[in-house]
Amino acid sequence: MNDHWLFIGAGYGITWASLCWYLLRLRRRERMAAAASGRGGEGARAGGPG
Amino acid sequence: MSLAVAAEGVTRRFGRRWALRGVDLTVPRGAVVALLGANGTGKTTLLRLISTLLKPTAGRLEVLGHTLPAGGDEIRTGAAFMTAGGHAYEELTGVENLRFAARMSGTDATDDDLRDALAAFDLRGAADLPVRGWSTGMRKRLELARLRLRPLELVLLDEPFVSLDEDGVGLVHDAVRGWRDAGAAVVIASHRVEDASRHADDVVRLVGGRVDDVTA
Amino acid sequence: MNKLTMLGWVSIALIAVGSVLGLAVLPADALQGEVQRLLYVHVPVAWVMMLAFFVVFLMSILYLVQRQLKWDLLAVSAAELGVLAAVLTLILGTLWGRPTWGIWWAWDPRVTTTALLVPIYTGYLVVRSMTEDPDRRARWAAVIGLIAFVQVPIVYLSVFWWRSLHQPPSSPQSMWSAYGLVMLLGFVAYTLAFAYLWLRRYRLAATELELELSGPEEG
Amino acid sequence: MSDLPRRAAAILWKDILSETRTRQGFTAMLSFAALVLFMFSFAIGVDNDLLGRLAGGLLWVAIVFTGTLSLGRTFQNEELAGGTRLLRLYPGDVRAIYLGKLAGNLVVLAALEVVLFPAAAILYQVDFTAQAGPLLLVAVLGTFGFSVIGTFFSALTVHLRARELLLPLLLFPALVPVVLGSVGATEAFLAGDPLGRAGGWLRLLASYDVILFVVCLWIFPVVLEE
Repeated sequence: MNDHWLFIGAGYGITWASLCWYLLRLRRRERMAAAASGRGGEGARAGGPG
Repeated sequence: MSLAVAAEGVTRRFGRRWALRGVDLTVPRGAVVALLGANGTGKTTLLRLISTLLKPTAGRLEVLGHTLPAGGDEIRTGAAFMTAGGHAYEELTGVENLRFAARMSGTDATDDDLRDALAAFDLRGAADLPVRGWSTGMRKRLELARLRLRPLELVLLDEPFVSLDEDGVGLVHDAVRGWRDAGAAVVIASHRVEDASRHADDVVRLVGGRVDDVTA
Repeated sequence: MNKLTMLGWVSIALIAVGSVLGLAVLPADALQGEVQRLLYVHVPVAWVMMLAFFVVFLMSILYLVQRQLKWDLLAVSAAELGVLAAVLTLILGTLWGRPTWGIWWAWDPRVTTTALLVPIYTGYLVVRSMTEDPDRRARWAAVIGLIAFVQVPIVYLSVFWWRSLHQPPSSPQSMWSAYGLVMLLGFVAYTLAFAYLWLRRYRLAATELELELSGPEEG
Repeated sequence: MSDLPRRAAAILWKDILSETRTRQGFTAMLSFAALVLFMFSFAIGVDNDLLGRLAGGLLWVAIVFTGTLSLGRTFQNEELAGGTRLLRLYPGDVRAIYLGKLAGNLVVLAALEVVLFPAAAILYQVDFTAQAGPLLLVAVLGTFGFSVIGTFFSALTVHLRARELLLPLLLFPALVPVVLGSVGATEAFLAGDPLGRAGGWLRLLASYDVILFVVCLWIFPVVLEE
């Protein structure tokens, strides 16, 4: 049973990790785009989760 | 006089590059128009738009009485576009290249017609040799020979004088006169002012994708 | 907080609640034991994958009909999330399959088809990244998005036959109905998360396209 | 519409003429296919029973690998001749270009298979003659499906920088039903079809061929637009 929890933990962990990874990546690209367009702040609006 | 080409505010962009910005152009039937300008000023793009290869991003373009995008097939039947790079298959002979063009455009050209077209541009001796071994000037003549295969209402020539010898340039002038006398409109895009303007009724100069100056 | 941000927080909260319910609150499945808990993620993520690729298909059609770049941007945003969801589905599937079937990879038709979706839509994204002209890029991408959606059901069907001919597929057990509610919560949560990420990715794509088009002109 | 076959035939005639003039391309392709067949034997070992049972699959993988190299060149000669776009200067439906190129690929692949089938028969010691008719049908359906998809993706990738890599990436997943159907039917027929499975595979192949052909033909003009 114990190694089942290993699989379960890995599954939930990877799901959460990839969601966070995607959000962070989005946010980095948004900041880059905002900086490039010189309309600072709009895209980098920190309200979003992640 | 009816118009072969009527362009109003024709614009074309490729991504961030604006090749043409609001070009107005009228080419009456039976007229020769020289399209001058340095490299990269939009001459070729304009010809590609008129020949229906490209669609304009904005603006109105009427060719041979059809307002694009309608009438594409009618335009392609009546108009011909000689590209600067040419359109020849290396492994095929001169006659075979012309035969392919004739079949694709749906004209009933006999073998004799094809050979006559080649002979008109001094290619009789090379007619049965693969294009692979031909010189640049000979290839240019092959392009011109292809235009003789069918009756045309509009001829678009992109840099027709490049890599031709004096005789070859003379052949282009003869051909242009022939088309004009037959009532066809001819647009010559070239950076060679002298040659392009020789028979021109109109000279249009393109600078940075815009029409710079029109002189009658 | 604007609506999109709210959507983001709501979906995150629902995913968190679903995770807690699935991991800690519900008892282990009578037949499968604890491994069952992976399905509360696996199945909704697989659903999001299918939803995403269906959105790519719809947006591709809309682009081909209307030729407006916004449809293309919506399509690529969904394709990116679809690939992410497909990879996640595969990982979760193998993690579930190892304890359940005893092997990592059973050539199950659904698994195999999902695995094939990854290169298909990776191809879609790579073709895009290699094409500079936005109109060309959108046109070719839309064509691939459309063809892919036509081929996928037949790919699934053929893999299904291929498997059923060689050996009967290990049939996945039906789910105990009391778990349905948590599963439903998962569906809602991950669908909302998809909607949030999709729209936010679309907004980014729109900004980036604007930058691309307004940048310094060459020639 | 009546000029569609005529112009497709013009393209086919032109391409075959060019191909017969050079022939290096085809010769290289045949050598490559033979090498692939050899590689399978090297990888699997000289187990005649095993090779015989795998023959159907190995043969089709060899066809797909070799065919992909040849499909990649479908529009290359047009690019060398000034650009595929120039074919659009001729009046009429541009689908003629697709049909002509498709026919050309069918001819090339058929020529390849004429050599590959006997080669596989000798190397893997299988007897194709007992079921020659049904196997011919499998070959026709499989080759047609392969060419339909391959010609289409070849047109789509011809302008891309990494087309040698992208063509297989897009092509192979789309070929899954073709490969499974062809291999399944070939193996079933080679075994004398004791379980009556070949019919199902043939129906799958035929329906996929038809669906993909219709879709590709219908959408092809969009690929060539500019």
